[in-house]
Amino acid sequence: MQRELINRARELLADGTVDRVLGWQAGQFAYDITPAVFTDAGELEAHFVYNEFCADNLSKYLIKESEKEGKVLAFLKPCDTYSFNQLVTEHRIRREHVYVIGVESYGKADVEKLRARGISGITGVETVSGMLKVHTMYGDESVPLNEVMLDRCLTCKSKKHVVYDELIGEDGDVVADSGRFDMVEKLERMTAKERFSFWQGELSRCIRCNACRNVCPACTCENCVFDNPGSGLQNRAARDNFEEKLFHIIRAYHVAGRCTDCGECSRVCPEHIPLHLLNRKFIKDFNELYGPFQAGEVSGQMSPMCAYTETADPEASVVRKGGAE
Amino acid sequence: MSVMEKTAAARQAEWKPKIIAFCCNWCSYGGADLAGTNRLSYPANVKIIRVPCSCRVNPMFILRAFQKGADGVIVCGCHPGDCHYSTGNYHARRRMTMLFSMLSFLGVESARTRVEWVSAAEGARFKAVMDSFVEDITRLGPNERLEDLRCKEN
Amino acid sequence: MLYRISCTEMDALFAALSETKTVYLPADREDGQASFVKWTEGTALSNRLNTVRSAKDFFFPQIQPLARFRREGQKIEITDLREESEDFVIFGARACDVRSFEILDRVFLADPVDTSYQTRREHAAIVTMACARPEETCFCTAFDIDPAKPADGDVRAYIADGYCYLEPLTEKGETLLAGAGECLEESDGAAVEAEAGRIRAILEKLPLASLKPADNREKELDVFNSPKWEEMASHCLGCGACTFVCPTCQCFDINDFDSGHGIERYRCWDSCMYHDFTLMASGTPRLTQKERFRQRFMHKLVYYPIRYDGVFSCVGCGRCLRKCPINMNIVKVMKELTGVRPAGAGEEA
Amino acid sequence: MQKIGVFVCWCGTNIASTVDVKAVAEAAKSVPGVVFSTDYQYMCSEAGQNLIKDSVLTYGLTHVVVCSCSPRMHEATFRKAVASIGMNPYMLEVANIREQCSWVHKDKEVGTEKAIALMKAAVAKAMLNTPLTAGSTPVTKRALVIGGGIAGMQTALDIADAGFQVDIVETKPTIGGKMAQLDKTFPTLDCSSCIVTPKMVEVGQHPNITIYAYSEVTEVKGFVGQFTVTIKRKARYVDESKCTGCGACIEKCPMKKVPDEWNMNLNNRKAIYIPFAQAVPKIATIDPAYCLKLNTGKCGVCSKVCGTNAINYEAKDEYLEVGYGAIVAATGYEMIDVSKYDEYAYSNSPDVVTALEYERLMSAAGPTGGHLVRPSDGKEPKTIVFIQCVGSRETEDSCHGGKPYCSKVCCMYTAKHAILTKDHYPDTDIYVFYIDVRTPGKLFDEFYRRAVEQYNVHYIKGAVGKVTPNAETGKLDVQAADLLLMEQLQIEADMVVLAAALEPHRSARPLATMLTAPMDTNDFFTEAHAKLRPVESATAGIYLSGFCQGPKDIPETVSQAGAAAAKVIGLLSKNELVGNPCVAHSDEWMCNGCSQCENVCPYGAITYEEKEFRMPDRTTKIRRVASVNPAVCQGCGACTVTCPSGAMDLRGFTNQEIMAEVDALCL
Repeated sequence: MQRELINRARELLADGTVDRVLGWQAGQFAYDITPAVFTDAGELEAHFVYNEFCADNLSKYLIKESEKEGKVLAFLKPCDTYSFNQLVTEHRIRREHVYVIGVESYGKADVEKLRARGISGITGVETVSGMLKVHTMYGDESVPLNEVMLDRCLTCKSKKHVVYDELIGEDGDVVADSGRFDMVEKLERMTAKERFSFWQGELSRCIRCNACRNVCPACTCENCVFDNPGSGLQNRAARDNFEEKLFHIIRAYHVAGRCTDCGECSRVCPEHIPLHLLNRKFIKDFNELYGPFQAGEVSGQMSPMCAYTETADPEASVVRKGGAE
Repeated sequence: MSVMEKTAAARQAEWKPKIIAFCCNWCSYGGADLAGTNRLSYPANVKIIRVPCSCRVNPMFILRAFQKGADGVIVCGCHPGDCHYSTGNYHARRRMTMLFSMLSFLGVESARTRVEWVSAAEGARFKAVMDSFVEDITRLGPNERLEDLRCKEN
Repeated sequence: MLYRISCTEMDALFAALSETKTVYLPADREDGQASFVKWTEGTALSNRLNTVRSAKDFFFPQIQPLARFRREGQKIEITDLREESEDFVIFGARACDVRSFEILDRVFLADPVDTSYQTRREHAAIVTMACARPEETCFCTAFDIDPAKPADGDVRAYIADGYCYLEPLTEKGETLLAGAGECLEESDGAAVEAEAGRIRAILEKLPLASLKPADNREKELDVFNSPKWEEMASHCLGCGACTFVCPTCQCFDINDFDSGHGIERYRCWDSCMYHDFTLMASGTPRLTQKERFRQRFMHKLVYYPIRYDGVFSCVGCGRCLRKCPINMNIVKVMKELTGVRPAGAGEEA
Repeated sequence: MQKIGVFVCWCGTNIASTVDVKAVAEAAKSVPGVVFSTDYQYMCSEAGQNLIKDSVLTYGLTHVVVCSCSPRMHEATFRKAVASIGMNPYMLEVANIREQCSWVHKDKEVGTEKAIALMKAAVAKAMLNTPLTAGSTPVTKRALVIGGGIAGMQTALDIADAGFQVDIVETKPTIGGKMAQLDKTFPTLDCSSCIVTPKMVEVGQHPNITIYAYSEVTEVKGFVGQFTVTIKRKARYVDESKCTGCGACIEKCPMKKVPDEWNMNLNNRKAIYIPFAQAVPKIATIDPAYCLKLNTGKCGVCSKVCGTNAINYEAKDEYLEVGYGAIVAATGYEMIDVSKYDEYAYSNSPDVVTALEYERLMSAAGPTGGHLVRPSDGKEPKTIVFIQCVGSRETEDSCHGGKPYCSKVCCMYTAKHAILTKDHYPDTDIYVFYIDVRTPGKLFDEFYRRAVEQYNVHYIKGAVGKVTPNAETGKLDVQAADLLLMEQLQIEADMVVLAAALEPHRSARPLATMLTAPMDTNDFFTEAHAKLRPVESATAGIYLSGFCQGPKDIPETVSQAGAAAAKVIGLLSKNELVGNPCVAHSDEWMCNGCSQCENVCPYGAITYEEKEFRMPDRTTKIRRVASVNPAVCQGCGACTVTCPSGAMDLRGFTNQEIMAEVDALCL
């Protein structure tokens, strides 16, 4: 796969279709991949990588990249294409400045899950027929890839590329039974008190590093309300547990209807807070209350947060029909 | 004892729910006025904030109210179809539904938040709504799950 | 003097220490990571190499209230919220984290002394745990830290052969262990020496074992003007994950919070990676992420050494290597600045 | 630095009996920012207003907070007062301590405590108030009236008489509307044509009125004072400037079998036609659905006989763009489709007719020349059954999904039909089945009683269950119930007349969308205020005339038409409009161009522009940013909440102001 991507990128650079290539660059170990822009074949050959750790959603970088002159080639995984469409909808990406190559992805590995299993001193990783062979300073370990995949990949909503100029590898389908709302449902079934203590436990770990916000392709404000002294919400760190909740509620609310459920927020959280559950709650509510909606499925869609129906929308009291207090 | 001292003393006495009601200028605020004109009494701990339309109510305002110690927040607007701006309350309905659902998801008691449609003609309804909301909140007790402890007077 | 206690009896040790002091130790969490918690009966010492957040929190917490202002009519009443710390023990910090305290000390204990930091430092006893299982992200040896035989802290500790070995390094350490009473037994150093030897052998094989920071004190401007910053910073998201997990990052902001009943002034961590870190009325002088990114690493690798005799403001704990959302980190920067490009790229996966 | 003055009103005893006003004024003194506070018996009185004004001048107040009755009552009064001494009126806030405090709380302690809280909230908001100035926009001195019925004509005439240019857009080839189709009018029984056709002529000849007949509005842009309307002039295939209306073409047209909608399709007309003799403009129109030339390419007779060469088969729809200051909707009504009421056999028998068809059958200009005969066999009917409320006043569970409202005119026109029928054919038996007979109106009940008492019309409170055409007798078997006598009735009728519900014209809904004017669920335009602004739409610059706002008869329509005209004249006589300063505005530096606000704006007040910005690093950058047209924005605030960065804010109700109120009230 990596070879194919490099070859195609070299061709497109050579024939002038694109001027730059946005992809992933290898790091010092197998897993520490960094997004990068490549401008010539030499750089591609030396540093371009596509492996089971290329998790970064590159679409957000296209905001800046597509502002520049010329055309940029972007490799997008199925989930990334949803974010891309959504950003085009929001006029944040100049579509005509991007050449999208959809790349196949069967799920990315989570190095944190390897570590949680006690695998440490990782020096190299290979994938052999669904098994992740991990070389460590303390010996080799073999783990089935699907046991250490990123949570978001385990509940993948779609393996389909919703936008591309060309595809490398197979295009998949929307996953009907992704089970991505299972955890949300589990929480919904709890009492309010249980939910409260669940979230209190999770959110109290938040260090307000803003990684979730800054990685989020839906968080593209010129100046976030949490950085703006005039907003009344500016805050550097949570002094009280109210502020932890405030930040995450408002953030989820602001991206509601625009969040494509790409899962980057949870992936990058240093404290492993399952932030995607907040976004998924909104997505689930939209689906149930206002009809199925998938942000980024098509560019130009109107967010259900901006829409309404006169008679079909339930009253807000519908919320009270949920679980016990 | 001066009224000032008395009111301070009354504040100390025992917990009384603090309710913030956002009322749209055209219907619900008028409904509240009508409740007044008709001398329909409702609990004094309901404090009204006038907004042009229920769609002006930002989730930020509601969270802010809870942060600052409100025990319940109610948003009142024109009945669906009657919005002065024609569509404001439809937007408000969705926005508040989503916000309240999220608050409930985080474990905040869902009865602490409400949306009610009260027309400028419904003074009696305004009173009834406020009575029932205050009753709900009184039953729930002080808001502890969504408050900022720094804002408690100590 | 060297003491030991069976690993199965650790609770007795913590209970004894807790009689006079609060004991904090790294404990495992459900998500497979560890963090410092206050010991209560049954809290087990984690085997994880490191906690998510560093131990600097004990002295330089993320949020610290400073003062409260109350206004009554025309009068303003000001209350100092800083308090004298109580005695506490940090049990099981790693050598890298403990070395970071020295780096923070140079800043916070220099004139004018940060009194809240100072009182916490004075009341803390630190038990430094040797690293039984260093990881690929470790590069403390680059900064002359010896995780096989930690030199910093009040007590140095090892876990080996089912025992926890404790060796006081300071008077405070001796007093601390003396307070542990009956549960400790004296021991010879054989097991400890063997363990240190075993660890050293591992350290030599670490992928970053050969990493050495370049002394660029003489080349401040050259490094500052290096064209490499542009590329290195080009994909930085501008979040503060690296800063907040870093044991040596020390920047803070002071804010006021109006509770309605009064105003609380507090300080909290800030990050030079944030776009508004240097925001002033006239705007910010660090216009793009390149300047912010450069600032962070210039500070750690050039400015701090210039100011403090060549000491780097990094302890090689590896947290930023693990936590950066895009895996850009100080090691990659150090390699770039010494002209070494990361290897291992470009092969067929 | 803010210097706030707080003025606490007693409102006689209205406030003072439940609120310790002195304590409120005293409490204000310790609120940061307040430099002066006092109380007075009637703050709204001249003396009270002077007290405010004097204090502003004496103490150099920058902001004023009045604790009094509802701002809905006297905010304008107090704002005017401070404006008179040069203070920006938006520096004033009102704390509602009467309707929302003293009148709803009985305990003085409680009332006082709450009044103090409300005062503090108002101070907190006032503290952040900034001077607001309304922008102004020029007014295009031309009005558009959509619909050329009696409502539209009257509105147009009144506006034109005041000296302003008016255009009428009418979808039909002629103006005149439904009234021109009526035979007589109740309760005076004067001839409808006789009174409406002179009006049509007056409109046609008025120097200030332009009629765009056979035309439609297809697009409306702009806002009050500055509308730009696209008018589609449907191809008549007859050059309006050449046609003299001589009728030669009609005479020679071979296509004779075109249902004549003017006569409710009771007879036929030609493919080229003038709806009726008095049509204005009197110009022939080719019906493209039936014209042989247009459909088959053969014929062309009309072109040959036309003396002025007015026929043009190549004509195309034309589009005009015209600027207007005001738009009046006068789209009128139509009858509901009664064919879904199977029980009345409308689709099965030509002798079951709607009231409007009956009107044409009675009319001297109608298909029968005014001779009342059964459409089926041309015989005079001897027994006629009138059924009231067909599709009106239906309840939610009714199976036909008719209208919940009363169509208002049916009771009276049915009495008219009965009287006229009896007048001409005294031996006719007439039955009227009604739910209620509603006759409020000048001389209305007298008229109805004449039908019952003088003309012996059988009014039966009851319902018709079924109308069955009887093939043998050629009559209609009407099965009905008399609800007063509680008995079943069988009537053998010659004709059945259905008083079908009237509904807003089908063109009203798409028009409302174009105008961004609110409508109710029945497709009636919603008035800006049900009592006080009945002829204005909530959308500024849009006015309502006639049935499109709600069911009404001719005199009511004419009165409303005049009222709408008066409002339009008031608008057009201004050279510029001063807007509402409490409008949304976008901070262009914070806007990221996502367009969400544009999606929720009900007025289309937000547009996006690509603008060049000089960035802090001294480069220039083209950014897409939102811009609010303050003349169009009505200040609802929908956009402010949809904007995640808070780039969009609402003047007069800013995020900060509202949060300051929240903070103060939560203390």
